[in-house]
Amino acid sequence: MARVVVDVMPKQEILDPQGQAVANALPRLGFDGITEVRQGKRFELEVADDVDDATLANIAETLLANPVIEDFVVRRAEA
Amino acid sequence: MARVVVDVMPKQEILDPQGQAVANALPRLGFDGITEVRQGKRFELEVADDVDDATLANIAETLLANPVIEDFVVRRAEA
Amino acid sequence: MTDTIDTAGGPGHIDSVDRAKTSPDVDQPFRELGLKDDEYQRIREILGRRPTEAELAMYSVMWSEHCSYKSSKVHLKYFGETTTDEMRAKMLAGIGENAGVVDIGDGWAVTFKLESHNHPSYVEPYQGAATGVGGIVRDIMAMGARPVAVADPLRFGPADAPDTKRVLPGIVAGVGGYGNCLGLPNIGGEVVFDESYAGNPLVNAMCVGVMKTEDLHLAHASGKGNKIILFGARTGLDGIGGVSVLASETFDGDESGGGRKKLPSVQVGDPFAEKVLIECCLDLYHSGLIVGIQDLGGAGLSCATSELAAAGDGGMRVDLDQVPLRAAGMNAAEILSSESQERMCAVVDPSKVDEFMKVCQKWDVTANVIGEVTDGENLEIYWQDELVVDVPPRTVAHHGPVYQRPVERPGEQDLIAADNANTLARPSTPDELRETILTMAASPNLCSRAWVTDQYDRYVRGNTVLAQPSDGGVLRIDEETGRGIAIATDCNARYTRLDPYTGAQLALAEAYRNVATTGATPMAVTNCLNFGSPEDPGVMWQFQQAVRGLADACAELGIPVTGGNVSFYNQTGQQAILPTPVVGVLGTIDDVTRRIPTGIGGEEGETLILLGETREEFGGSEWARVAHDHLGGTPPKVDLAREKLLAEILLAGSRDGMISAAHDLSEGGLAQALVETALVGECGARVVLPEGADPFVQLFSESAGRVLVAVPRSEELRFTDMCTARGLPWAKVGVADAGSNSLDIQDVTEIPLPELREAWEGTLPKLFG
Amino acid sequence: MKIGIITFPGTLDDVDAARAVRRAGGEAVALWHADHDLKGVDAVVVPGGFSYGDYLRCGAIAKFAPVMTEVIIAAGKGMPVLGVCNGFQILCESGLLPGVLTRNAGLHYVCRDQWLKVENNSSAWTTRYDAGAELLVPIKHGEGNYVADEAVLDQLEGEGRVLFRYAGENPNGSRRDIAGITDARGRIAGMMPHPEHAIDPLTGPTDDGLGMFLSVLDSLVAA
Ligand SMILES: Nc1ncnc2c1ncn2[C@@H]1O[C@H](COP(=O)(O)OP(=O)(O)O)[C@@H](O)[C@H]1O
Ligand SMILES: [Mg+2]
Repeated sequence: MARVVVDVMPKQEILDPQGQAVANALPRLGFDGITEVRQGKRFELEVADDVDDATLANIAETLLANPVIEDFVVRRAEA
Repeated sequence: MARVVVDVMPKQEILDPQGQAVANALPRLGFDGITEVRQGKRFELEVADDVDDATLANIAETLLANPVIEDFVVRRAEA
Repeated sequence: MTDTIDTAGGPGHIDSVDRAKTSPDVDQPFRELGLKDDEYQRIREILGRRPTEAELAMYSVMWSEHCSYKSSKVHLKYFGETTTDEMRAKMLAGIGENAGVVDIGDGWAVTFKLESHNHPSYVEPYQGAATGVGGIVRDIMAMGARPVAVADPLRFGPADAPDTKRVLPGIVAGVGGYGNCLGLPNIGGEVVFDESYAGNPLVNAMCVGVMKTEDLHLAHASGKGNKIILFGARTGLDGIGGVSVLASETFDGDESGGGRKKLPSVQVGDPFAEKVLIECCLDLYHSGLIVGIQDLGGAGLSCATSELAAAGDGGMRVDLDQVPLRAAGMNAAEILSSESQERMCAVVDPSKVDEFMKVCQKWDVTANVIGEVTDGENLEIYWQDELVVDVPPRTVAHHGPVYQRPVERPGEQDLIAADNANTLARPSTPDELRETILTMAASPNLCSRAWVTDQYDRYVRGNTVLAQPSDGGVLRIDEETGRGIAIATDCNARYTRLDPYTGAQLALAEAYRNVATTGATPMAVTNCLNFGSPEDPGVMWQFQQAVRGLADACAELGIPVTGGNVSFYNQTGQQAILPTPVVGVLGTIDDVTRRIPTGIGGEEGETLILLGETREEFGGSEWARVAHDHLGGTPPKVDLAREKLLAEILLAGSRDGMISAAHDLSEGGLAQALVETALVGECGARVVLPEGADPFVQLFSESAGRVLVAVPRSEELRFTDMCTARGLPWAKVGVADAGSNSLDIQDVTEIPLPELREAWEGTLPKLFG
Repeated sequence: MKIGIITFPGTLDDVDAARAVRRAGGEAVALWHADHDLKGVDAVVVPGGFSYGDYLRCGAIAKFAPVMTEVIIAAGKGMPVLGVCNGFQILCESGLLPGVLTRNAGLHYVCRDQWLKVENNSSAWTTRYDAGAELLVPIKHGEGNYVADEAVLDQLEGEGRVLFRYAGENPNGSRRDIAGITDARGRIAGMMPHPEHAIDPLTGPTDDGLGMFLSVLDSLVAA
């Protein structure tokens, strides 16, 4: 068993209304110095040892992210 | 300027229907060997250098996460 | 890509007008941008030089099929030619404006329009559908109206196809996600499954807006010195080239086509930004701060600036450096083509600019003066102090190419027509008929749409009087007087496939009937004409026939087409979709409290009366599809005079309290109408079919011009006398039976309502979770 | 009696809430998110919608609005406050009510007519109902799944602070079928269903929701 983390973030050139909403709220709450916020998703998967990297990439690409608007990174986390 | 990552995940004891839905979809799509999936949020912040860790923790705790149901981790990413 | 100019931006690298004059031989990537050789030559002739890169970007998007209507224009003219002065009498704005506007009385005007967002919704279902809703809502706002409702006619591949599982939930969530967040009740639409939409779903979206007649705003930039203000979201790299992609043959290669950076062709919507923009616009209108206004949709600033300038009386000067950007390093062509959502462009008197800005600040909406109206002739656009566009605006906005595409009736139409559906093997025993009723009720095209419509807010703003599952949506407009409107959208593309002329008329007839079934009076028409490739003469024949059919039928019913939209290139490889001219009808109702509900059982003791005539008509029917996967023969006959009479009877009946429920008969015929009216009303019924008639034909034929009405027993005689006197065929087919909790069709079968409900409601949740 | 209706950017049901207040015989007073005072109102309704887009977490940003600071102070002094849908989410995020509303178990936004059972008819907002009565009221939300830890749930039930439960099918996975709750004093109420959309059978399923507004007006008159 391994823990795998998949980070899915909106592409840089794509509008990110969620991150935008946070970025706009921060100064109103008195937090300055944060110039940009982007919000994405984080998936944590418990994966059997025989699942290979290609399969994980495939899962990320077809199910967890839509590559048209999102980038993703797959990492095997240290247990 | 530093990049800060805040990972927000549903607490272990809280039901996570979104992660559950992904976990259920995987075998249907022919992906086996994934026993558990949890879905959370990932924030990437561009932060001025004078923003200290306490402030970042404060932002995470009061705004980015709801501690009743979520855990969070703040990391300064290598540039 | 061939050799091209250095587009890297930065001073000295800008492809200015001066530079274009001195470098006539630069090789330009016009083909990658979807322009034909002769179209490019025409641009050179208009300008007397080669276009700059920014000009080329503008012409290429504005001359795309989607924006220029180059293949459809010659046919669409027919709508205007067939609209009489009498039909035009209530029209305050029509074809040529962002959306049609009709006067509904008491000083109220209603604007409505349908648009397509098909291809983007296939690539990114959620965002594609969401931005489709966002786009049509801005069209309505640009007329000066408050958007008050949306509807969403949708078409998908087979319900059980894996790709439909990917596409449908995302599209439904996107329509809901955007519309719900805007606070617009969703009061209608369609969900249709057919093999031909696999790989090419149709996402059409309708928006309805309301205003006082004096608030009508038309898009034009007149008055020298007036300021051009861009307000709303910042401009980013979204959907660059999207419009040419939407409509061009290069759909497959869009991500890297056009010699551009690898940029996504889809846009991401921000419904919250749009909600705020709506309130901000209404505030601006009410404060009288606007001379002209235009939404930014397909083709972004290229479209907004050229259309505003073309509709005005002078020229316009725009400074792109004043456009607030979201991305670094954008060049002029990209700023002009960006399809960033949630933006509007206003023409404002200089003395009102400060006040305008104050309203925007209140709503936290970014606004910048980006230019002004000039007394010149041209649209001049500057970027980093260089003149990068200098064009006669009408040549961009209106004088695009016009094609007389070859039109040819395909030979196979005769074969299809000869493949008579009335000869298919039929159920005949009571058991077979019972099974057919249940199978039909559970089939994807007839089953309950609740899985979809439950994801849409139909209550917000508290004026929704009827919505799903009623035949038409009804909205209260005026709380004092009870005045309201009704809308419906329809199209049975199987009929259109068999005979596009008749099919389009049937689509209109059904939408018209659906509006009338709510107790409203149909008034005006919009459409969204979804077809395959215009370069296929067979498709062009379908298109031409559908336009003629629709226009002729509108003339006969006396209600005008006030606007619409054309979507071509809906095909997967060589396989075009079924020709799908979606028709939307708007009606008015002077007192919404007399709207007619769909479910029976509202009154103690109701008689069920079938209005209209039932013939043996199975061509294109849902039964032929479900039972035999068959599409052939001829569609049901249309009788528009009959539809008109039917509408008048429904109106009179509802006015005088003679009708307590009504449901239009369409796909699935009488059987399906009975199932639905009983389940919606949670009331059983006893049905007696006409003696001697074939029960199968009575139950499943799809003859047009029929409505099932429930009449309180005390009104029965008065109602049937009225029908007889006016020459409308009617037949008593049964009674509502609150005690029975079953649908009892005598001599055929009795089915308990819970069993029917399980069949009708179970299908979509089982398929989509 | 004046009842304030708060509008945040993105609030949607403020017009409905105001209509409901008027229909019940009260005076509806518009309050803007940036206001620093409550204009002398006797009670406040925080209506539904998507305040600031609700992109982060429902209600997470709205709780910081200036007007909410005033609402929190006034509520502390006993002013009746009702949060409906997004308003309920905001009251939970602000700490005026315990727990949190999470994504619907079915993962879809749900708009439908829902039966509710009245559990508590002694709060400022529910005296017009009979205990045990069933009401038919619309729900419309994507995040209405009420979550709190077991101790909080036990406490809510033990103190009779559950106002409404879903009758029949639970539409969103809420713990213990909770549809609405109140604070310990019975002044602050939060609920996912929309009573303001059930004030007239012409535009809603019933007029069962009107009782909420009549109740609070009663309590204000009595006070
Ligand atoms: N099928 C059609 N029938 C009638 N009018 C149409 C049709 N298609 C487009 N139009 C009209 O042509 C004009 C241009 O349409 P369109 O380009 O869709 O507007 P927009 O620029 O807002 O997208 C509009 O007034 C529209 O109503
Ligand atoms: Mg437009």
